[in-house]
Amino acid sequence: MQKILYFGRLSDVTGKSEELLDIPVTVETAGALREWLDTRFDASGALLDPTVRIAIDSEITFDSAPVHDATEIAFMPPVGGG
Amino acid sequence: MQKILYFGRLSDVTGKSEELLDIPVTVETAGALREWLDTRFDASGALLDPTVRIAIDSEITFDSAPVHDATEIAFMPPVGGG
Amino acid sequence: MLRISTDPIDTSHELRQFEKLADRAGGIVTFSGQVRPHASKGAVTTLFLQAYSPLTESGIESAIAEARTKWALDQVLVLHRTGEMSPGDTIVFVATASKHRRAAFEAADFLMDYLKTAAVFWKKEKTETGAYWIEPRDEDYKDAARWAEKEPV
Amino acid sequence: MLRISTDPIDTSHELRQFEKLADRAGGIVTFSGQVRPHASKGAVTTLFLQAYSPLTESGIESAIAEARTKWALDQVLVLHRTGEMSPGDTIVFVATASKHRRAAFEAADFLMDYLKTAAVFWKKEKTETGAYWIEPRDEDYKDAARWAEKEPV
Repeated sequence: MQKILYFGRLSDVTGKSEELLDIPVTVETAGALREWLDTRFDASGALLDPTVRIAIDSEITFDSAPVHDATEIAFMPPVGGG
Repeated sequence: MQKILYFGRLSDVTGKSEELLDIPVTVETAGALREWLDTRFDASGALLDPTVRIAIDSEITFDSAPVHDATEIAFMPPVGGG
Repeated sequence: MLRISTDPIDTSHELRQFEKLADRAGGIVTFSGQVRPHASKGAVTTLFLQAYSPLTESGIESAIAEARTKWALDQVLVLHRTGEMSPGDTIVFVATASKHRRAAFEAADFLMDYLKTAAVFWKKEKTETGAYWIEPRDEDYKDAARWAEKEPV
Repeated sequence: MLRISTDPIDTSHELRQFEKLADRAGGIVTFSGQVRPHASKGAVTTLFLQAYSPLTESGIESAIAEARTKWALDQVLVLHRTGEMSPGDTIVFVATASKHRRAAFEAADFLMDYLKTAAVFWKKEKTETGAYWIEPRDEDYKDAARWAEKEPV
């Protein structure tokens, strides 16, 4: 089980701000996770948007990063400042 | 009787921060008053210094300004800010 | 010092504490930002601010560290509120203390630019017509860009 | 608003009052300046500040009016203490409120430059080695000159 976080407007798309998930073994990278989740939520590409960055265990990372060792994976739309 | 004010370091030279004076009728202008007072206090030119400005009734003025109608005459060394 | 919390910010209390901390520094600059009552989409009823710990904190700490290398600062304080707020509530309080007032002014200004453009927050304005996630304004980016172009005095 | 007085300045109290006055302005910048414990001539025991009413007031009021034409300000407050003070005492407190934080920062900075260079005050530092009337520092003139060269944003 891994914790997935959806920040900002993404929580409107997914209907939740976080969830615990079993990521399928075939979904190996952050990029693959984007695609799998986008389909799962019928998000019409909201999670694929390149301005949406992914953080793995609180480190901003690339789409090529492996996800199966991660504890927490966050999807972060552009930050708006305080 | 007219009120004369000595601000900042001038009060150290004159030994007072203000006084009431009868200005002699022959001392007609702010410039003449400078000279008369400088001599009177043995101020070695401290009151003649062009950076010392004169205010008559709270208005900065020139050495040519007449002094006999004034209520309050102030000698102001350069201001140092707060 | 940095504190991110859903608790209301009492700027008056914070200034008093900061003055004690910055004992005789010379000059203290503060900025406090309040929730605006009006947005482009109408009157604001609530503002919701979301942070992501510890990413939000580490980003702000980096900005504080950068300010400390740019300017000679005796003390720095950044308080940021998160969660649900009402118009007039204080969202952010920044305080800088320095012997030189220019340093205190510029550092506070710099930190506010970071907080308003690059800090890891997401915010949602609830207005009469609905709720909207707010993306950064162009004006904010322009403000932040000033620091790249110019050397601090 | 302007107040010159020999009474101690309670910055925390003043900020609270100013926030009420500037209700929901958006951003508030404050500067508070304290008597420094050290001068070029050694440790400062007391600072004596002399004003000349109403010249001091009218000069500061003109600076406030100028700030109001340069920047969109909701509220401006200038408090200045005179008379005898000790190191750590607050000499000056400036607060500006604006919808735009840049305006609030620049106006407070501008007012402080006026107060530190052109305001009608004379000051005398008493140190261990004697008492000295302080003339403006070159650094202060340079700060004030900035406003002549540059248009406000």
